[in-house]
Amino acid sequence: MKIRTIGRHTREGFKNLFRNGWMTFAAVSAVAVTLFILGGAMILSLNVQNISVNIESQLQVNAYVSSSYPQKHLSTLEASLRSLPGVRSVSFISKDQALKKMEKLLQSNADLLNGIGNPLPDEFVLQAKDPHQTAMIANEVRLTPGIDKVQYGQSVIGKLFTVTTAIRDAAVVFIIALLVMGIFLISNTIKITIFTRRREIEIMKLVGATDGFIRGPFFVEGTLMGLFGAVLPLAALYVLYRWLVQSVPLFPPFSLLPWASVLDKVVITLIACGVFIGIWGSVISMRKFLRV
Amino acid sequence: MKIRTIGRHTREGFKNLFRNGWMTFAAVSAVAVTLFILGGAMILSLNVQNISVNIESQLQVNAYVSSSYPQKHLSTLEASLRSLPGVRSVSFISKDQALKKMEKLLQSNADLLNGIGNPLPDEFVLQAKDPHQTAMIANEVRLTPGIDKVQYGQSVIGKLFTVTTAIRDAAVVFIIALLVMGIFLISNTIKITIFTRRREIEIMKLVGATDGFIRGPFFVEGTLMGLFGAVLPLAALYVLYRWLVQSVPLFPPFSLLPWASVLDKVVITLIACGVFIGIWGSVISMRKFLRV
Amino acid sequence: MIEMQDVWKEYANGVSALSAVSVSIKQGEFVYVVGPSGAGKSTFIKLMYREERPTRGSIFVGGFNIERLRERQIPVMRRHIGVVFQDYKLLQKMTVAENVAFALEVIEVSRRTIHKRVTEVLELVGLSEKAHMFPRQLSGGEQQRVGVARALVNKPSVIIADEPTGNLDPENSWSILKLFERVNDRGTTIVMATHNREIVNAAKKRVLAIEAGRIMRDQERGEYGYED
Amino acid sequence: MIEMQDVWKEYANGVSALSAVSVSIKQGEFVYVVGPSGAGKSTFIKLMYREERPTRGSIFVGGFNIERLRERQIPVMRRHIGVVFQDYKLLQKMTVAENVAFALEVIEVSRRTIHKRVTEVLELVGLSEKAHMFPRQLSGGEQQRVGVARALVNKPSVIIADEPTGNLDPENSWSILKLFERVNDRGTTIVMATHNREIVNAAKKRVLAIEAGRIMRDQERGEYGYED
Ligand SMILES: Nc1ncnc2c1ncn2[C@@H]1O[C@H](COP(=O)(O)OP(=O)(O)OP(=O)(O)O)[C@@H](O)[C@H]1O
Ligand SMILES: Nc1ncnc2c1ncn2[C@@H]1O[C@H](COP(=O)(O)OP(=O)(O)OP(=O)(O)O)[C@@H](O)[C@H]1O
Ligand SMILES: [Mg+2]
Ligand SMILES: [Mg+2]
Repeated sequence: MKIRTIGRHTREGFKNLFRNGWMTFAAVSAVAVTLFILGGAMILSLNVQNISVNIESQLQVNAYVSSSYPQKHLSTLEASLRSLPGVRSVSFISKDQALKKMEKLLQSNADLLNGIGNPLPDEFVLQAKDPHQTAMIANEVRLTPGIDKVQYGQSVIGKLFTVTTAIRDAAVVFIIALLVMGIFLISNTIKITIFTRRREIEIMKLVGATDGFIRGPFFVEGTLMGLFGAVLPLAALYVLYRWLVQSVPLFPPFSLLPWASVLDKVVITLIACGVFIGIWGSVISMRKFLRV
Repeated sequence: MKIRTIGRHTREGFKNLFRNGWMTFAAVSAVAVTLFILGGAMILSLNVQNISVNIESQLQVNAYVSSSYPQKHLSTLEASLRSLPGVRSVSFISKDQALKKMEKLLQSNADLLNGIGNPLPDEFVLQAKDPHQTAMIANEVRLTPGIDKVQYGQSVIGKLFTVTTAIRDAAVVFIIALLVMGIFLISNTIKITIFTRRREIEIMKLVGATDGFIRGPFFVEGTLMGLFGAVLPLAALYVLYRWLVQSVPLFPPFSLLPWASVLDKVVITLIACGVFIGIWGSVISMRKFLRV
Repeated sequence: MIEMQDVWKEYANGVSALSAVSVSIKQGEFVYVVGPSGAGKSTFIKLMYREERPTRGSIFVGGFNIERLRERQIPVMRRHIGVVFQDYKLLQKMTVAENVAFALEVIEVSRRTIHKRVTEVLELVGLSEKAHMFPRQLSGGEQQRVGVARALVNKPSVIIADEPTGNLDPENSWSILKLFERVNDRGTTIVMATHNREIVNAAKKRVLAIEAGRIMRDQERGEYGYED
Repeated sequence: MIEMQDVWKEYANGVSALSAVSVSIKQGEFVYVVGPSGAGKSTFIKLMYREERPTRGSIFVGGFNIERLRERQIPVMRRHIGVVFQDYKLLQKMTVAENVAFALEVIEVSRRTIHKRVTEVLELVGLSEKAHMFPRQLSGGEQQRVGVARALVNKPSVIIADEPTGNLDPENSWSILKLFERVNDRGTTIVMATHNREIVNAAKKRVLAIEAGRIMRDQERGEYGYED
């Protein structure tokens, strides 16, 4: 193929965009809306996943220090806990702090606790790097000398993981299903627009054009339509999401991811869907009209 | 219009479905996929709303009976609490039960509580019919003679409502946005298919057909395509949802609504979108080709 | 029957297709419209059934003031005119029989009558065997004859034919012409644009010669002219 | 140059369009194909550039065995053949000039050459003024001439024209014919299906008469025949 032919295809591709005016508009807007839905769903999914991770990461192990353990060695104990594999953070709650909490809990009846001294132990609060290892870490902590008792919400942790895992799996299934359907809708739209131009394609073939020559301008046109169809919803999603992040009051574990951390996935998916499915859809559906 | 013409339109409408074979298939499948997404999103939304309602309904008011209140009148007190407007349920936790709980909480240190008697009060747990009235009910309970102290998670209730309300609002916005986009996608697809038949429409007009006569078969065709395009995703959603309900292990407040309670909304929305938008889209987009 | 008064037509792209055309055609006349390619014959014809609108002037066809017609009257007017289009304008998704039947369906005739008339007319144009084929399965001349059949089928009071024999061999052309003459004998007005010198010269009917958008000749018992 | 050996064509719907056709046309010949509507002329022509495939038999055009051609060779073969289609087959989204230029663009000629050749050919068919219009803005005859221009523009070694004067007035028809004769004088083979008795009779070229799918007459310096 000569350079001038590449130039010619580019010119024709642009021209076709305008000459097919209404059809271009219909196709681009269908692609844009489909990708908007897909992009929105992706952002939603990513955030739901993030929230479920946040919830898991609030899991903690409460390790109660045995009352016989010498106060002065607490920092050694803390260090040894910190050195356990898989531990992300360790914080200390002294028996005094614990008592204050307890008093708060009992409220007006708190004075009943006076006179009996402080029955509560010192406490370490550990968090696992991977929340799923919470139980394992708890078991290791239990074996650490100086630790009397370990608590980590044994009764709910199973259920919690079931729910968070279910949510994350659902989000992935959901996004993959939407992706498949989005790809279908886009390539379907492209196919219909190609279908309306089948006579054109057949005539070109009869006048001596090769398949590649006919595809050229469609390739350019498809790329441009896909690009527009991806850039428009990206811009809309960006504006909307920025507004959401700024104006919706949320607090942990419910928080929105910053745009930067959803950006790459959404941009790549949308551009890829728009451009590649656009081109691929037209190449595939053109094939049957090229058999002339 | 004569009866025979209605018959003629019906016959033509069916014929066109087959004669436009590929195009019918493309349009119906685009409508079906769009409605599948819409229906799926509706079911998701309804469930998310339901879960957020479930979470709210776990809100409760803990009312502590003053230690001076005579034991034998507790049932009178319970009756008066029960008669407060907006109260759904009242349950009683005796100080002994409360102590057991406390001992469980303190675990190995529980024996420290021995010897000091039971410092805890009797307690009523109330639930509001409308979770949003929890605070109001708490205030009324506080004024009830015999109640010493009232707790209802003052510090988190605001946040909780912010979150649940945000989730429900988001679900509504989400579904309305999707509905609008779905309607756009469907009418867009219909428009494109009509566009490919503009010559046909113009010729009919030139041969003496009235606008109504030309619309007749399109009306039948649109209805059938819309119906197919709605029934297919409904069937798919029904099968999928039944499978989900049966096979995904969930527990309160995370539970899936039974199919029956999402049925009506989803069926009505999908059929309406499919059929009416199908017809409306074709009537609207046909208009400009009828001006001959 | 057909009356044009000082009609001008300029297309949207600035091409002036007709200038100061005034013509009067009486009920039952047979008029040939001749002229070189691009002279304005088709434009002249398209104005009569309102496919195109004149830039200026007024047009009357069979009692209808074409330019003052209310939207709802347009189909009614068109049903009185049988048109053979230069580019056939067949409905590609319908069979030959359905294409012809369409002109009867719009006037809500009974199915039996439709069947009878369609069979009759297809017989007349020699396409009985092709009744259940689609236009794309026909030869050029066969498609053209379907167009003729459709124009005749509802017995309109005017037949307007734009080059109805362009893709027909002389024999078929003559038989179409005989058909037109027969319906003309029954009082149907016929306006026919044609390039067929043989036919025009043999018929000795009224000839309207259009050149560059103007009527240059309007001759009773005329000839094709333009001998070279 | 063009050679058909026992070619049969039956369309998918069972219509038998050609039976036992054997023909040999030499380089530089000028052949008229005549016959009644639906005889099989267009089918005969469509087989030559592989728009239709024969049910049986073999076809050679300019060294290509049309039936044994590899997929990639088809466009190459078609570039050696200039076709005027009965239904014009113009690209509706392209202007007249672009339609004609297309036949040159596919062979990757420089833009300057394209411009020069297109201007030349449009001049020849009398459409210089319409260069930047779209097909739907042209009269029937003008569209037909665009088809002729496109077939001529890349100076093919064979021109196959299916009814190229059906929508043209006699004068324009003659000038198209003169054009064909000029390129024929330079050695281009020409096969032309036509219903124009005047032209065939005046030219005294070879005439192939097809009737009901069979070659009934193959006559050097022939006449249209079928006098009525
Ligand atoms: N839709 C249109 N838009 C712009 N110009 C047009 C249009 N239709 C026709 N023309 C121009 O108007 C002039 C008259 O066209 P018309 O079709 O009436 O010619 P005609 O006499 O029917 O020719 P032919 O014998 O070739 O059919 C021509 O120059 C043509 O290019
Ligand atoms: N695509 C097709 N499918 C089925 N039958 C066809 C097809 N094309 C043509 N035919 C039939 O084949 C026969 C020959 O058609 P062809 O187009 O070759 O005729 P022709 O000689 O060119 O006629 P005309 O002068 O009217 O153009 C006709 O009976 C026609 O109905
Ligand atoms: Mg014309
Ligand atoms: Mg033919």
